[in-house]
Amino acid sequence: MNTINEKDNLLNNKIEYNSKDKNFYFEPGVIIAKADELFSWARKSSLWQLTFGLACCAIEMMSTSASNYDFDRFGVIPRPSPRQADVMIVSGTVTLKMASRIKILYEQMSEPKYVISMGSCATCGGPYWQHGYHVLKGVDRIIPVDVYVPGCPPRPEALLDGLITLQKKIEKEYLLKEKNDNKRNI
Amino acid sequence: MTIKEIFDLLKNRFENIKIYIEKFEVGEEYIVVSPDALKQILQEIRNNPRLHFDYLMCISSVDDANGEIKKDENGNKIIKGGTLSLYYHLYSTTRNHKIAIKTSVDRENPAVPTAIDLWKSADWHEREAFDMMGIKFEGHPNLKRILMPYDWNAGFPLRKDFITPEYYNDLKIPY
Amino acid sequence: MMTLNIAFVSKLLIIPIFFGIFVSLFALFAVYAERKISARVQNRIGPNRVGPYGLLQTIADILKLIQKEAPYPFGSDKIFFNLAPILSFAASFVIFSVLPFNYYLCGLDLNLGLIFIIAIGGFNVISILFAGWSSNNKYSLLGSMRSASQMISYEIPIALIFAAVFIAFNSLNTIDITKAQENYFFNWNIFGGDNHLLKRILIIPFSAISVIILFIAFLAEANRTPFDIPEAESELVAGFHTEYSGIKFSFFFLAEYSNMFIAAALISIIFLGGFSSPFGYIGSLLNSNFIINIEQFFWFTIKSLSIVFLQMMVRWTLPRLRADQLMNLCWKYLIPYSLVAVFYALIISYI
Amino acid sequence: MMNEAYNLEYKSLKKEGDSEIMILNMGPQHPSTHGVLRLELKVNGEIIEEVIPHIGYLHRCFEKHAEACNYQQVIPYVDRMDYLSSMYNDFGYAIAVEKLLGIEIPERVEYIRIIMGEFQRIASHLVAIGTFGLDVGSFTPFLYCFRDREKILTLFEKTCGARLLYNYIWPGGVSHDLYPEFKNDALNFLKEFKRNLKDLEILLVENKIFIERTAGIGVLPENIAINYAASGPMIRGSGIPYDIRKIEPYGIYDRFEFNIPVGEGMMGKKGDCWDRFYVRYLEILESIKIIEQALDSLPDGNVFEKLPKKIKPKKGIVYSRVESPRGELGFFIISDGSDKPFRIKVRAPSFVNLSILPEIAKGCFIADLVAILGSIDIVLGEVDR
Repeated sequence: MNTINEKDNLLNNKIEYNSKDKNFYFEPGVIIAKADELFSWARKSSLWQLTFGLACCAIEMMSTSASNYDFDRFGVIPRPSPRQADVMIVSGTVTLKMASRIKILYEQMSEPKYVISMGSCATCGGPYWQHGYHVLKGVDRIIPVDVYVPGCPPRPEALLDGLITLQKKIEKEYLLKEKNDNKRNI
Repeated sequence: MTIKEIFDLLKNRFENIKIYIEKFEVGEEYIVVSPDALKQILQEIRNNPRLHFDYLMCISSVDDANGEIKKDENGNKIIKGGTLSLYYHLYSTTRNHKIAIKTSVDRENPAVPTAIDLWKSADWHEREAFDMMGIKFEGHPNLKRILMPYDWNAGFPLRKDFITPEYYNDLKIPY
Repeated sequence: MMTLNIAFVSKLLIIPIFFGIFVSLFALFAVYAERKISARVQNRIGPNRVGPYGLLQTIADILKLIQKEAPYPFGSDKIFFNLAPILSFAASFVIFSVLPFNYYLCGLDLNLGLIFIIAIGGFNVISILFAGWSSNNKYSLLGSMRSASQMISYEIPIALIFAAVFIAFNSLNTIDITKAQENYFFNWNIFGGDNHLLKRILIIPFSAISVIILFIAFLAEANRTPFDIPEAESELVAGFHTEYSGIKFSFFFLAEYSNMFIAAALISIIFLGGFSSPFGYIGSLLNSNFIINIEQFFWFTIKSLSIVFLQMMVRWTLPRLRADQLMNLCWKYLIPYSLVAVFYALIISYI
Repeated sequence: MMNEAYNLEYKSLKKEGDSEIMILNMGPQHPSTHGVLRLELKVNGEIIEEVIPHIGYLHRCFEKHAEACNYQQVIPYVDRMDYLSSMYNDFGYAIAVEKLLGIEIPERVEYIRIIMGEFQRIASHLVAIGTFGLDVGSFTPFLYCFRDREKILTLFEKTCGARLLYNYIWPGGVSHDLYPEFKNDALNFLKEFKRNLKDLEILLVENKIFIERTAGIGVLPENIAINYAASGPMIRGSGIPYDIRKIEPYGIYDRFEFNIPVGEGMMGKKGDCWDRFYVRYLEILESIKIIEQALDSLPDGNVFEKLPKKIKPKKGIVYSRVESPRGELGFFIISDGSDKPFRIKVRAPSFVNLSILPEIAKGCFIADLVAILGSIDIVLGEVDR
């Protein structure tokens, strides 16, 4: 985990800045870091989930947002329209007929968006990997996935753990840099 | 009424049609009918007041895989000839008795008259039989694929010699 | 002519700033309260991970909505697409200028207070029509058509009840109505206002009917369940704000909550005696005007918040009406009853 | 490329020639389609002229897998078909295979299967009632139903270790015996559950707006119900007492006395959405009666004695049907003597019940279509298999 020692370098100023470096001005100084952490905290603690259940994992997702394992504690509200949703929880088997719809839905979601691939069906085709002629072997073949939750269907606690892993991942993101190059290896 | 009585009733009702009862070592027996006489038999068991089968439970299509196996150009096996068979399971809500009727159609161009005008529930069952096995039902209003994507042209999945295509619209299928 | 003395100018500055802070604070609080109340009703725990007891939840929501990308849907009408959220929030924000919080913070001293409110209420309809039309989406078009018909038809019972109130309590100015119900709760209009016993007995049924009609009509105005048909989640994905995201969506979100507060405030002004306290002002014993103002503000918000709480409870217990049932509820029941209320008010005004 | 499939599918949407009719697409992702079902509506204003359901978005090739696995390996796939009542799928499949094998089941296993099956029926009906309330707009009953369902799931979890897909009932027996204090756990739950049903009754059954939204809508007359081979609460809502547990008793259902609730059109016409909902509600009460009778006459014995290690039935064909919470679930199995089934065709109740939707949803509002779809209570895993 290189986050800790990087902060030490920052404090006792070991990193040499050369002005020709592209993101010279965007190196996370004290002020920018604070603003970034605030925005990451806001993005992390109010992930709005797109109501989007495919198969058996959708029932487990429903019981996660029901009374016993409350999704609302983490600030997750189910939003029906992709425009207002932040996280798309792909819960269930992705079939070929459904693949083009998921791609369109992912593109309709507005920008800081994340994907949790819930269950082994969405991750790698699950029990249908061998003879599933109509099953897409994993949703990461069509959309980038942030967190994979194992299990068939995963228990609600596993989904909550997946959500917390996604929140940790969002904490480490920097808003000011472009999205792809600031995904540090966690 | 047991299946024997129904069979005898149908037998003397239609002398010229060749129908017989078939039974394996285990399980139920069922009446076998040739495809061209199927429509008459179905109409008869639906409208005859003593039979009155008004509830079509299920139409199942089976690939008997009894043709001879050949190798096509890139090595996977193809079944030529042989038959595909259809099982009609019916029930009568008033007489409370059940029946199963089997017809077998040859594999190359399987065609069976539709049963939609007798039972509306045959609509989706027949579309699924067409989608999975490729059995055409003459007279069916919109015989399209029901489960597979509409532009799926890689054959009929449930046939024994179905080869999973490599790509479907640039989506890799095999694992 | 308005004399430009210091008091007036200072009032001109302080009041808008105060209302701006109050509305945003109320919206933050109301969104959090709604989620906690709905959680309690459904016996689960509301947001409690974000900040102590989840208090920072709404701040996190607003901050996240700022960062969200707000795309224009394909082929959408950009001007109206942006104008709709601003108009809907501005409409509900302008109405605050007529609501008297206490002697000092009472914005406009309009003699046509209630008529002004109905007039501004019309802006909501336009803003939802803009939103529905400009987002080039069949669902939002359907949602906005439904909401236009709903809000227009529910403004009629409100207008009739305001007329009846005008006849019965012989004033349209919100401040005069509140002043007429000063000191001691049995002077409130719900208990017959401060007039002799016979008239009081006559006014109580009138107040009862019109409170219920007003409450129902305001629920429909603010698109709250059981009338939340324009943004019916289960039928029209998200109704007129399907295509909105980011800060534009948060404007619609805040507009809905400030509409709720306005509805509650109006009911408390007309029937529960606005900012008058039930047991007389302590400030009047120490005869310092400043404490009276604080008390009045306190009582006004307490009454309004209790009605807001009632609206939230209604949302989480009742299912949703269908569009045509909603219409015949308004035209066959609410409007005839409010006509009866108007005639009844005529009779009262003679006694 | 990818969007050929998309354009081909939406070719019918493109030609909106007639200005009066608007084609609305309740797409695969919609809050109230209970999963991935696409409804193509021809709408004139708010009135629906025609509904065309497009299914197949969750076709997971069950029958192909059934031909490639042996009889015990097929059970997990049978679970995943109707994932809301997977215990009853196993029950149906086990009975079909036992007919092929022709083996006798110990008494205790029969009782365990009835108890588990009826608990699964309560859990499945609770989800059906909860989502039906959600479609009509009230959120709270959904969470009350899920709260009670969680208690049933803990009972299942303690016996067979899984919450939703159990792989519990095997041909010839059960995978685990009941844990020791299953009996009084279940009795406590039933006692408390009866109290909880009271507030569900107040919230939904006697709610004026709910009755107004569902009574007299989506009426399914008797002859159409039989012609379309509807089953389960769909057909019983229209007044026909067609319940396989009574007509063709399987397992030991003939030892218990329970009656079949039938829709009488109390609130609106006979066979409308409210009747189907109320039949499901009464069936929960019936299931409680069955479980209580089965629990107090639960014999003890060894559960694993008749469990076959290798299942190799002789050549034969069998069609056995069971009364699953959604309707008549039929298993048509052809065995060719090997340990792999030659062909399994499943008669899924939701598949047939859904084909009735275009018939009863003609001429209603969009809001009613959502209520009708909720009252049919489909599960897409079973529709698409």
